[in-house]
Amino acid sequence: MSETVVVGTARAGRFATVLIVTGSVILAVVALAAVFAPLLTGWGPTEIDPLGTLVPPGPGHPLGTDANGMDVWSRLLHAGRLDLGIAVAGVAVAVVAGTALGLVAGYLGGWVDDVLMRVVDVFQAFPTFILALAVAALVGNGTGNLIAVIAAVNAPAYARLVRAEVRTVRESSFVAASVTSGASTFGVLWRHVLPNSLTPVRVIAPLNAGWAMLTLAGLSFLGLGVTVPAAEWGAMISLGSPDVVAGRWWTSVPPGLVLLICVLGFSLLGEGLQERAEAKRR
Amino acid sequence: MLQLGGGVALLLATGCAAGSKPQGANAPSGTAPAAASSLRIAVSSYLSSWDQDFVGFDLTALMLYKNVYPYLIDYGVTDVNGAQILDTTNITPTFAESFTPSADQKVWTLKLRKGVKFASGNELKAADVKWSKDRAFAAQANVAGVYRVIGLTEPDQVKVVDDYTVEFTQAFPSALTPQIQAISLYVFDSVEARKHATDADPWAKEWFAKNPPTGGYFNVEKATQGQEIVLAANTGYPGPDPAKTPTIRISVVPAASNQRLQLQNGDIDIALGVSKRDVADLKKAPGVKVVSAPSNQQVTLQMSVTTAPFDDVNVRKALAYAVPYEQIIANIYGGDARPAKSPVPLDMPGYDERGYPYTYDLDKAKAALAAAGKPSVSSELVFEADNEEQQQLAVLVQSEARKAGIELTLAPLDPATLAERRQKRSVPLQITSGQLWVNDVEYMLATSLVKGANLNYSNYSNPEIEKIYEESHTTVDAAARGELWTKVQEILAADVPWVVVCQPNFNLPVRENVAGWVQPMDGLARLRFLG
Amino acid sequence: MDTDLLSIEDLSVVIRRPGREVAALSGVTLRVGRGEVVGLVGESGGGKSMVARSIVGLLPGGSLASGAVRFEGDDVLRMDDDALRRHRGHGAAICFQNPRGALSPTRTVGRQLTDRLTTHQRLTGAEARKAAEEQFATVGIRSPRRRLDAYPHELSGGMAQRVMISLATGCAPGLLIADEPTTGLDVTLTREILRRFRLAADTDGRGVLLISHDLASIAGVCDRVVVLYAGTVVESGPAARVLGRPAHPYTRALLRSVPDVDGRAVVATPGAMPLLKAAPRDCPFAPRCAHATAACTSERPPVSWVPGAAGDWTLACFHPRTDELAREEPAAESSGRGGAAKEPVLEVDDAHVVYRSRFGTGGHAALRGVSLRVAAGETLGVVGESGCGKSTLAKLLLGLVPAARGDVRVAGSRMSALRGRELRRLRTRVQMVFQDPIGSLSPRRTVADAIAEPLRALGLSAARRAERVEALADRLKLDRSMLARHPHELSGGQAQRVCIARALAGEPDVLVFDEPTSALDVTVQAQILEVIADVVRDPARGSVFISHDLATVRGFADRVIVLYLGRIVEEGPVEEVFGNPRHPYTRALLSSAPSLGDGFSGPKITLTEDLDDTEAAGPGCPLAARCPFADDRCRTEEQELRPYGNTRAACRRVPEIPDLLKGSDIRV
Amino acid sequence: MRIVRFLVRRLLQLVPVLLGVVVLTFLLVRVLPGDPIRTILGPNATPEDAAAARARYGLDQPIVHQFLDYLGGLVTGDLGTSIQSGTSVGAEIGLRVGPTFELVVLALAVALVVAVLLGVWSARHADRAGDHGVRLLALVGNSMPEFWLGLVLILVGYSVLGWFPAPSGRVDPDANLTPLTGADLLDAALTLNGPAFGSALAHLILPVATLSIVVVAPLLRSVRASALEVLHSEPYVAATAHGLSGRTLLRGYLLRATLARLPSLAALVFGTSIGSTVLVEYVFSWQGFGQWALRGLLYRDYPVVQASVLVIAFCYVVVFLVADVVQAVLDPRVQI
Repeated sequence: MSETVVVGTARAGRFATVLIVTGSVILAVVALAAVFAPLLTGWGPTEIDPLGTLVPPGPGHPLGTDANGMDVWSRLLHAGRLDLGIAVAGVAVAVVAGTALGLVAGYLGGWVDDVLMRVVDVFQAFPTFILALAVAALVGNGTGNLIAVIAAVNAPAYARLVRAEVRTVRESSFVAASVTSGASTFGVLWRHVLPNSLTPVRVIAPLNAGWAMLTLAGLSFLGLGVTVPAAEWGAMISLGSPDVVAGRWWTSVPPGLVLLICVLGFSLLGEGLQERAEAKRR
Repeated sequence: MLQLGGGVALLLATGCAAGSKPQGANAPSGTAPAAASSLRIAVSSYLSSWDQDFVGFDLTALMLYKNVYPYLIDYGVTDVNGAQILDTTNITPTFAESFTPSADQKVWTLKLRKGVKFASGNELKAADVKWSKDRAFAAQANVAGVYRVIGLTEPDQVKVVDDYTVEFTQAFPSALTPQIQAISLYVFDSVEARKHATDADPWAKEWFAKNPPTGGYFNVEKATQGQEIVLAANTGYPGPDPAKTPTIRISVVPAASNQRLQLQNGDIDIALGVSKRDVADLKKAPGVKVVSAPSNQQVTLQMSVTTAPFDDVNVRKALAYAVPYEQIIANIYGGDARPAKSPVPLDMPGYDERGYPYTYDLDKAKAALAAAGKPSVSSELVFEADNEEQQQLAVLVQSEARKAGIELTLAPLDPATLAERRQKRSVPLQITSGQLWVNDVEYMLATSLVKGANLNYSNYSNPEIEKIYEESHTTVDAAARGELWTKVQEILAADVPWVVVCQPNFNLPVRENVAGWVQPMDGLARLRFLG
Repeated sequence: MDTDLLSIEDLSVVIRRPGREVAALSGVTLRVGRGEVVGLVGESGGGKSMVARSIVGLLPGGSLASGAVRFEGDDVLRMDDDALRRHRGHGAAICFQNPRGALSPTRTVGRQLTDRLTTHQRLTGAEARKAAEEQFATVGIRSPRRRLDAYPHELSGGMAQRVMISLATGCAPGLLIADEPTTGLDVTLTREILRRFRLAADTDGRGVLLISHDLASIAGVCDRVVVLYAGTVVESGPAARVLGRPAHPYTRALLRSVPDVDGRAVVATPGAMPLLKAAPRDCPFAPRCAHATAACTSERPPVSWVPGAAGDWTLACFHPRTDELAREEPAAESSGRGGAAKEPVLEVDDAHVVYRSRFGTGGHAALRGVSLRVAAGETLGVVGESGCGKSTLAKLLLGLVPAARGDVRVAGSRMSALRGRELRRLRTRVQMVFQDPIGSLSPRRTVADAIAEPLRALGLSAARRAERVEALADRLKLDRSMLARHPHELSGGQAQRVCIARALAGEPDVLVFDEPTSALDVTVQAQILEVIADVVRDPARGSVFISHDLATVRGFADRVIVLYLGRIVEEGPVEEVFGNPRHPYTRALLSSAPSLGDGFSGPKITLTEDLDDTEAAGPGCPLAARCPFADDRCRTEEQELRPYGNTRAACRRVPEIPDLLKGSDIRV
Repeated sequence: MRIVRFLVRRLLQLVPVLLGVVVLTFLLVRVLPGDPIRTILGPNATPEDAAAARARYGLDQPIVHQFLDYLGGLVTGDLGTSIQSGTSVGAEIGLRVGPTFELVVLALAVALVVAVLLGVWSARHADRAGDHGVRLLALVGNSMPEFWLGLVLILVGYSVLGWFPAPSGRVDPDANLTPLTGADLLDAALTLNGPAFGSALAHLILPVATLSIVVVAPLLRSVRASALEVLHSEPYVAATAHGLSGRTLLRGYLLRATLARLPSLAALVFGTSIGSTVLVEYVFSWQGFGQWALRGLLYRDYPVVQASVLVIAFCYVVVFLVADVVQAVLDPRVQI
């Protein structure tokens, strides 16, 4: 019998796993660092070193101090709490709200759909930082309003996503089957439509959390973010950015990198999930 | 933090400034005249409007006004140990020929210089002065407000005698008249203006909002909205010290670090918007020099004496003891500021440290708090969201005050909100930084320490102070005034409506070839001296 | 010696994927000569498509192939890229299953054809376009020039299939491979399409490899047949012999499972085809084989000549059957006949259904004045081609679409009259078994959940639900372990059983089967049909059985209605309608129905034209455009059902038709 | 004329959205704390002065009245007068929109080209090192705050290497460019002003780079995904099985089908970048729309805020409309 011929390879999916694992690990590390920050540094995140501002890295201050004389390393660690917290919470709220909207709009259709979608349009057409300031003014200052901002900015996308999905699921015969088995509208939505419409959301959410962090950083840069001296990467970057040109890299490069890595973590995770989902579809 | 630039630096720029950078950067300089054909200046923001009467109070605008409006009288220049400084005590006629009082100091006569021309070719005449002042009164904005201090409230108090003579009749004599007029006597080209006036818009504000005024030391050659303004020296100006530099190019560069880079690369000659941090470095940078001089800009913490917890004088004292003065000067101003020991600024006639006990002393702070019968108090600390300097200060004060038992929550506010809150007089504790345009205690009282004074954010009122203020109107003798001011400072030291943090020096990073910088006491650069 | 056009020698393909390994083909040997049509039959998973892909060198990534695929002598498996590109299309060209999906949606079909022509026949653009036009004409596309600029989604299924064929032939290949070319096509089209392949072989001497699960339809056109089971060739030989008197038990099982319009009963074979992880060491069919012995399970039967048979008729079996394939006569029993006497559980009166287009006006009428009644214990068959309104009727019966006019009465109560709770209650009285079993089960719900759904609606306690579910599972011979599984873990057959269980759960008055077996493989279909036959026997319940496949309906329906473009054209007792169709349309359907047996005995007729671009609306008989007997009155007069004997038909010329049919078949 | 009917219908659908935006903004800015008048009067103006100024801007009117006035203005294309500058908002927008659009459009164009080229390449080399590299790079770019990236680029491109002009202004003032649209590059091209064109281009490179680096990732991801899908799709396999040449496959069977799904995403990116250019503008002293809007917002310059939101919203919806049309052109299946 003649020798065997090998045709191509089926590596698809392996890289997805790599992405997912890497992303998860990154996030896990950052999260742990944030949680156990106090064990990793002697300084408090907003504790001021009377001995001076903008101290270069060295003993005592592994990453030096910033313009306020606060320990960069300590802030770097603690910042994870706010950043991850706000981003994740914000996206979570967005997912819930958006999904609910999309579900109702998509399933009921008709004028309900039209109205809801127009509302979504309005929100989506609204520039982020104006929403941010508005929400800040309405909800009041603090992390709460930032979560609200992130949610308000992202919810519309989910509403669309879920709606589109629902509109296809709605036509599937298992929904028809459920309806004809006498299930109530809510029952159908809850037990059949919802669970089968969430796949894209699962994929997008992590990516979104990453972008949420960038939005957060942007808001801090505009002075609409967390209030000083709270430790938050975006705020640290914008406070330190003037130092870069002065060769004082330590105030803003580390937070910049950490933010990058953290967002990257989310992106990798999302990318991985997406790849997996696509591989499934084929 | 994002710099918006622009902001309010009225008579006393109590840091209503949205961007304190331009202000912080104006500084006196060693004089070494060297003519350059053109200069490039970077500012943080474009001016909001060309019309000084109606709208637009940002420092870029105010600075430009000083150079493009014909100000009939202005401060003279004196040399204080090597630094050229505007002398607020010496008011000299510039576009005018003379400005003289009657015997009773109530009627002031303004004589105009002949042959002063606007860009339109029209000559500057008494009619223009009259029209401009009527416009100011109609505007009911700044100048109208200032004039109140010297008893000018009605248009008909300003009379045209002949083409070159105008009379100002005040309700009462005032020691402040020359200085007030120095900042108010700017003139529009009324002939040109009338062409653009309509019934709906009798004062042609539509037109002036868009079109730069003319006839000053410089004329605006080209203005690119939001980007750049090119000034050309007004060669037709017949008076003393005309503009030295034929063209000055003012470009808008919001990012401080961006300005710094361009200055170092020699793409700009003067950076009006670099951060305190950068100044320190630029001192060492090649090709760049930092002109610096003491100034009378004051950084203070103003407490509302009518709002808890600061309605208790002991709490106010506690805070005054809890502020780490030296650390602030060292960390935030890089040592480039003078400790102030009185609400009255250093260099102001009558400054006196006697009876001002407050230094950084946490024990005393705690004691004071105990005396107030409160183990700990809490309050909000308001400051300008986009003012890095104030933000650092707030952070520092917060951390120290906490040690003394005063819990401060930081409240950075955007310009609009700040203005509103201040106007409502509802801010328990706020950071203010600014300087008096009129270097006189009476003026300081008038604007910020007597009952109902517009800048009296402390809602402070003390019968004795009121009495002294009344007295000062008519007291003209310097020595006598000095007595009063000593008294004032004792009272204020006891009542502590303000904690005076320090008096930072002016620092202005410029290219080495820049010369002729004159330190403006009002914080508004006079570009005509630059060479 | 002349080499065969294609000869596959001992081809084995193993597909490696992370986590799993599948022996798709194990030692397959077959050949196709020039001008020869070879049928490759078997159920899905048998490896038919894998053979096709191996011939054009398109094995999926990760597969290990051994053996040889010789095309005109050289081995496709070992060709380099250039050789392969030349071979693809020009050497062997595939017509893909599901042509709609296989045509590029963003390119006009004309361009797609000219692409082939310019690549393989070195034609210039202009020539290519002319050639393309001719190609379209030869595959029977009317007004080809206009069609050249059409996009695939604008074509009907039949039209798309024709285009696909023209694409394949456009490459001027030596070998034409057709992968399930007729699935999803209506019976009238199927013949037509298959004829094209026969033509390709006869006229231009191409070899044709015809892959199909539908034995009946390809029986007529093939010279030889190769039967695949679990990646192995179990039998191969002349079509007439293999299909007429199969020797391999599997082939026999296959044939027995196919329902036929002549109405003989279907015999199901238990079990399902295994998915092999490695080349089999035994007879893969043994577990399902009635004749299996120890030998069958211990070693793999070699390929050998069929004893005593002339010609190259081979099979792989230790116990070849040589006896006549038993032909059970029409099972007389079926359900409680004359159930019509009982009072009806389902009535539809002059129902019209109109689908509106979302924005504004119009929409098209899917049902026009359909009336029917089903009595308890009775089974009503509904047949018709795609687009005739079968599915809409089903939706209507379940109250999923509202009737624009007329109404539906279930167990006496009018659906349109009810709202909310009552409506939901009433709905539970009618249950449906869907076409796509897996798709009609919620992917994220367990089997038990699915079956329990109607019970939940009835408000039963969890415990009661559980026991009912298990009872149902037993009744449908579903292993209880399956109750915990999710749909994607089920085979089509199992899934369909689950769906039937769900339908039965609420003890409904009416069961509606919408093409319940069209998605299933032949032997599985037989099993499911058995289950259904058992279910519909229940005297308390009426059933509606919808199918495009007349043969399956004939199995157990009592009465039949024939739908055409939303109208009932004929209605009557199943024997009557199938034995002596009154309406030309019914006759045409029966005529073209594929059959391995005698098929439709009466004189046959064929309709012209595809369904597409026959305008639905307009006065007169909707069939007039296609009917060989249509005259001017037919084109102008509305036709309504008239009684003829104990059937009713919507045709005024019924009495004359017998004379018109004098002489043999009529082709128009 | 299906397309026209479609456009009309969609434009009609826009009306309620824009109206919603208008109402929402109008209320929002007034709900926000902060007094627009105080910021222009300066601290020592008396309440009377303030009242007078308030009257000047009609802010003393009841809110409904104000709204109706504003609506009336909108209908006649009058966006009101800026409280800060006293000039007409319409005129200011005219000055500000051009530059920002130039920035965003170019950035998006660059991003799209890169995304398509790399995306398709990536898909064809799926699961090889190159593919992974490209995707990771894109993700990294997508993980940086734009203002941060901008600063770094300035530091390197201008300060260290000195390849690019000083990041102030958008074109060398000495090139005396006569502004028409406000988009300097376009103006330079229109007025055939060579030096201005060069200078404008030089000024554009860094900000455009910044923006496109940040937005390229999602586009690339989508292109790659749909390209992969096409490559695995039956039609493509069929075409391959019929031995079509590489070029035909790419041109006729891969590209168009791949791009069919891109427009809506591109529109989304466009919409969001218009809103978020404010950061890039700030870093590069671009003085565009974003800066203007933000300043208006911080000074509660009601007319400016309302106008800017309206403009952004309008672009947003219009861009989506365009996207749908493009999609319909690319994908014959899409019915419009």
